[in-house]
Amino acid sequence: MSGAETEADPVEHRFGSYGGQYVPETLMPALAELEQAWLEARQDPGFRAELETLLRDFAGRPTALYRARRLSERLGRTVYLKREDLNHTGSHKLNNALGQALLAKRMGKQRIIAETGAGQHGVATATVCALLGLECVIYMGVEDTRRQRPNVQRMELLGASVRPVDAGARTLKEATSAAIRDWVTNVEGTHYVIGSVVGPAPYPALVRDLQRVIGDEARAELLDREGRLPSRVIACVGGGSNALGIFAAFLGDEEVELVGVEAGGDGIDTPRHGAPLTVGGRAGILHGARSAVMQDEEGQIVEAHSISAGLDYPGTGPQHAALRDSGRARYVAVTDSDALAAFREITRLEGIIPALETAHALAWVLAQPDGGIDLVCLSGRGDKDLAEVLGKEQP
Amino acid sequence: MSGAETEADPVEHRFGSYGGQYVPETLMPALAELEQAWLEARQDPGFRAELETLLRDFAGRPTALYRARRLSERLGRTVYLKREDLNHTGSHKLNNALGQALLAKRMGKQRIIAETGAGQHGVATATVCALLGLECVIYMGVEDTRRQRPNVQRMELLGASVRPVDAGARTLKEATSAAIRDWVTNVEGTHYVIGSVVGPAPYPALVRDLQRVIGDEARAELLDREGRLPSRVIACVGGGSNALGIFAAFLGDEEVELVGVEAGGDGIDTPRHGAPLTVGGRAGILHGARSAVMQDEEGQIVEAHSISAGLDYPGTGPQHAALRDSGRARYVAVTDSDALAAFREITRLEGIIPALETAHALAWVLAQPDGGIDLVCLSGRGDKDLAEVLGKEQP
Amino acid sequence: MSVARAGRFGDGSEGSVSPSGGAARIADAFANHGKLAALMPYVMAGFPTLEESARIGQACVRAGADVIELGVPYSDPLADGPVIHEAGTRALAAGSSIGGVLEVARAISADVPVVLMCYANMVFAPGVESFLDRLARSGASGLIVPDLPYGEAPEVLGACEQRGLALVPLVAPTTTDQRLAAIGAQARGFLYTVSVVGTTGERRALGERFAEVVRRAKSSTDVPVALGFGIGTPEQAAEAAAAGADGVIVGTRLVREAAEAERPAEAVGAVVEALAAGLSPAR
Amino acid sequence: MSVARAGRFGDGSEGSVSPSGGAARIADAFANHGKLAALMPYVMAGFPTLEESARIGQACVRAGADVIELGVPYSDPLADGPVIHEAGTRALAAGSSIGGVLEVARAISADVPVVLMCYANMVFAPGVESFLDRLARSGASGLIVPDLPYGEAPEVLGACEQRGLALVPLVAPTTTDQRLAAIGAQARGFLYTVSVVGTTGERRALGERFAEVVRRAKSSTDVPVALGFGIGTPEQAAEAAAAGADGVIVGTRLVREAAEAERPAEAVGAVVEALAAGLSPAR
Ligand SMILES: Cc1ncc(COP(=O)(O)O)c(C=O)c1O
Ligand SMILES: Cc1ncc(COP(=O)(O)O)c(C=O)c1O
Repeated sequence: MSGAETEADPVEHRFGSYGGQYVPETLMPALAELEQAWLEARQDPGFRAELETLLRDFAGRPTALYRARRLSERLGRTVYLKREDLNHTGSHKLNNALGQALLAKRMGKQRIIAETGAGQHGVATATVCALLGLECVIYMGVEDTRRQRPNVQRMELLGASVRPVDAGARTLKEATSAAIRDWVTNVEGTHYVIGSVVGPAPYPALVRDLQRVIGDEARAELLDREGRLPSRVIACVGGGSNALGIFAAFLGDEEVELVGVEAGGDGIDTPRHGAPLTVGGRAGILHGARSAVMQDEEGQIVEAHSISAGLDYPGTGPQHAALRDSGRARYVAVTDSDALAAFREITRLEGIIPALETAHALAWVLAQPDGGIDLVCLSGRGDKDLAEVLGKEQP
Repeated sequence: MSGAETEADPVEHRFGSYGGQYVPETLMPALAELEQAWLEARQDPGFRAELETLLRDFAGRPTALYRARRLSERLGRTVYLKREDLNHTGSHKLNNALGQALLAKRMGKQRIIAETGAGQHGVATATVCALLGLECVIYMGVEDTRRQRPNVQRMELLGASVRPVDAGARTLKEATSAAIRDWVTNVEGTHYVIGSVVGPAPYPALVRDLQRVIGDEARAELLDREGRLPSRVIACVGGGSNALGIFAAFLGDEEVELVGVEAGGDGIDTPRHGAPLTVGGRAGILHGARSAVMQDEEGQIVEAHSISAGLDYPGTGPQHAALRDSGRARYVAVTDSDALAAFREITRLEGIIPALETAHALAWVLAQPDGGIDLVCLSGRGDKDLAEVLGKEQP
Repeated sequence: MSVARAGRFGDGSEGSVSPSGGAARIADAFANHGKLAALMPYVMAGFPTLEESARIGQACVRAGADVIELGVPYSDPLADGPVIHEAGTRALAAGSSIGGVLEVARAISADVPVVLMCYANMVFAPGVESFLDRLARSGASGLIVPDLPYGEAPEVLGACEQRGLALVPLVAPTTTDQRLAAIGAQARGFLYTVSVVGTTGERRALGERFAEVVRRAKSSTDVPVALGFGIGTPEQAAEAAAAGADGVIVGTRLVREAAEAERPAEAVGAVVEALAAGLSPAR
Repeated sequence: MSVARAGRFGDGSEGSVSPSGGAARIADAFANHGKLAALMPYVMAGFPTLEESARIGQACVRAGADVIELGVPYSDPLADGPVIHEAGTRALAAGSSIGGVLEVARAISADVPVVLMCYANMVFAPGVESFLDRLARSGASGLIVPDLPYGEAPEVLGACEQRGLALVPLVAPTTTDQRLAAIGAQARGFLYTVSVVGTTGERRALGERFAEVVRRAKSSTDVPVALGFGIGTPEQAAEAAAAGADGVIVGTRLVREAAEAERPAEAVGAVVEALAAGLSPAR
């Protein structure tokens, strides 16, 4: 959480023409309550202190900023990795889950629900629920329970009940829909911990505020160590929370290029990808917000495809769509096979096994012929992906 | 690495009557070379700076010191967890592997070998070999390759070649023997990164010096936060490196009780355990050093048994034997089933999945009716243990 | 018009209809049903097929339906429970498209006012104006967008007004007094009152608060108040009417019938007949 | 004495033997073998059984062995390669104990000097004095402890001297000049010179440095220099002798023979005979 908010800063509902609150009426009071709670909590020194203490002692923040030795050497330029893989539970997701769970507790909600794709947000949520003694239900597509099995086991050991969702492509989109339906039904005692900068307002702003710690830490430390800002900041984009978390601190630094890397799947010239920002086209509404969405001409949402469960999502955060339109950030896509190759390469080169999601950002960096200082958000560790990667043919 | 060594401090070969160098003559020059290299390196500001930088940026140190919220509440006293689970690769093992690999590079060795039980030391070693571009061979008992499968996958992705050892009980003891045999054969271009405070001198002192960062960090931060020292420091003991790493900083603080928790297996009244310090009896020689060892009356080494691969070892570090004899530290044992119960309980209570090894230390803490401030070394995370734990009946 | 005869679902030939008085037509239906409350069956267009769904709608009309709520199959129906979700998925898999849905609307709206239940993205995807033009041409009288709450509605509301379509808003048991007043004032055609906190689906009993919900809804608006979500039996329908609801919406119960029965139109018609009997003043 | 007849392996009845002159007896063997070098077969006691290992030892003697190196099965033999490791494991599984091993020593030492090859923990476990007392009583002449390098040896060395046992040290190709001088000076019986960097096991060719290793070893000590590790053929034995080795130790080759042959003693005897021929000055 940045120290920059003041009473005057509203929680954004819109980012240009994107965002909004396209949800069943039943949820509207809960969204208003959440927004109000966040407005108050972020001003409350007690809340901030508790969150900061847990981020430090429980999550292990600040995470390291690592100048990648062999990668920099290989590329002939400096590459820094912001090590969210070292965050407790193995990804940036905990930053958000921790903040939201504290907020839920503050609102007196005893039951927490969440969706998860890669399982990292599910594990993070189950973790904070264990820590705070809250009931926890996680929705996860059946396909994802298969390809991210260890995370299912972790959630269950943490005391969460994992509900496999057997609809559609059985991945993140359906899990999110199922979570929203649960919320519609149980909204009165339940808080929905959405896992990315998506969903109806105030979520995109709330999750960004909670993830902004990534960028704030990295910016300060890099300035301290290099005496300058990075030339580029690169992050993978599923819903877009790790990207926005690191971008947020650099939005005002016009000279810093911001690059979001989406899932190219089989290629963005095929229908099998997860790159709505890169592909462009008509905006759409998904899970409560207007943003870049994969859809057909009638407005049916199209299934995404990505080897990485965390990027396997046809939507994206509304602020990203606005950043794209304004030109402040640009968005590119990396295919499954390039991501897999980068996963293996970075592992061998640096002794860091990145999440398959993160491997998309790394693949893009590996492919750039030049640049100044690259700052990459290493959003999570790849332990969860071992079976999936080893199941694929060696490249 | 503590700042306390001076040129005058020798690298200890003996701790009371324990320690020594009981190895084939072929290795003696390599041990002398290693000792000399360490004496020089630890005085070399360049080496220290490189190690400290990597510990900070690559490993993510200092690790967090977490005041366990619900555990403290449950026990009615304060329990701090030193979060080595947040260290890169998920355990304290990296501290040592990093230091030794830098040392190997300094000595001009291009090939690294190591033994591993739980796989954490193997992963840590494979990781630093990837980082430094060194060839890496890991010996691991066949039984351990089964029960710590994800770590085998990680090592292989990191580029290490994992050699399954199919002798004896096919666990850590045999893996260590196999690694020593490899070293005897390839000693001239190879450095053996031993994973605990065991083996012939200078290893017990070297590994302790490299792990001492755990205790140094924890002691300083606890003093800072509580204005006092802990009443007890508790750690699990396999070879004993995480325990000695945290104990080392407190050895001079007579008022701080030091407790090492060994693997009780089926119970120390049975032959199936891994608790040579607790059980006592005649000292013995294993893997190059004289220490507490499980052996029969003729001096044959007896197989250990523990549910946790990292504690499944019939020997222990010689300095622990000396600390026991002098009364400075005491050693206790916790059974498989109590460790399993603690694994589940801490996971649910704190949202931290501890390694099964660590769960032994936590079980002991859970069982103490009273105390002042407990400081526990949370030596690693339990992600590697999911299959093993879930394979057991719920308690 | 016989849909089966037309045989050109989704061919875009929806004809031209004057955009006049959807709200008025709905008001008429509420005024002249002669029952304890208007009976408003929900029909999932395209389920099990377009033709059969039109037949179901017509059977509902014959059985006493006063208004038909016509559901548009959608990939991500957040307000719906498993039965309607599944029906929509199957309709899409069977090739249902908006063109076909509007043919069904046309087939039914000759007899009763049809209100389309359609998720927001399908309204916005082709552009609101263009979507509503087609809707108006189909003869439908109104539109319900379950994920378009008050704050997001202005554009669609304005465009509906221009075309004589009633934009029917929803209120829920969780809606605050302040919102209720604003929504009630903006309601056209009727106010869709969600009886329970939850998604669509049958329920053993109506929510504890349902009478209260109806009372609050009625006090907030001049248009009729229709109660929906969870009503499946004649008894529940009667209860709703007794609580003051001007209309009773029955959805999942009928979709389930359509999914399970061998002859969906006949089976649904029979259920609607029973519901109508439950709302008969003679009873 | 026939071991088979004695039939009491491991019963502790090792008799009493005067602790005189193990080193002298070994020196004799080196002085009077009449070959290019003394032939020193390694026999794993207890493998495949205690009885058979005694028979193997006796067969070696008949085939021309000058000194027998008698291996003690151990759980963790760090200096040994897979063949000897496996033989030791099987001997232990078959119930081999130190008592039985010493019976085998007794059975062989009537004819040639026996030097026990035993890992350090087995020497220390019962106490050095007690262990060496038993060893001396068995008639053995010396002791090799492969994991007891120079710096750790004083206690055992002193206790051996008291009992007239030769503590035979090892040197390796990696041993520095300084260490070599110290070890050579301390050597009793002979100096065990490891031919290669590695564990026990057969090798195609002797190490590149082996001649150099022998030369260095000889210049460091007054006792005979025996070369071991990796020697398995008559040609290699002859090569070692030609390089100046006073004795040639053959281990893995014989243990493998004992493991594979149907009649181990006979088979091992035949191999030793061929090795002896390789060392014959007449050749
Ligand atoms: C490690 C990791 N990185 C990235 C993502 C993508 O999410 P987001 O774009 O919100 O950061 C996920 C989602 O599960 C993840 O686990
Ligand atoms: C997490 C963890 N803790 C403890 C141990 C035991 O080793 P040591 O006693 O050397 O710390 C291991 C060994 O693998 C381990 O992985």
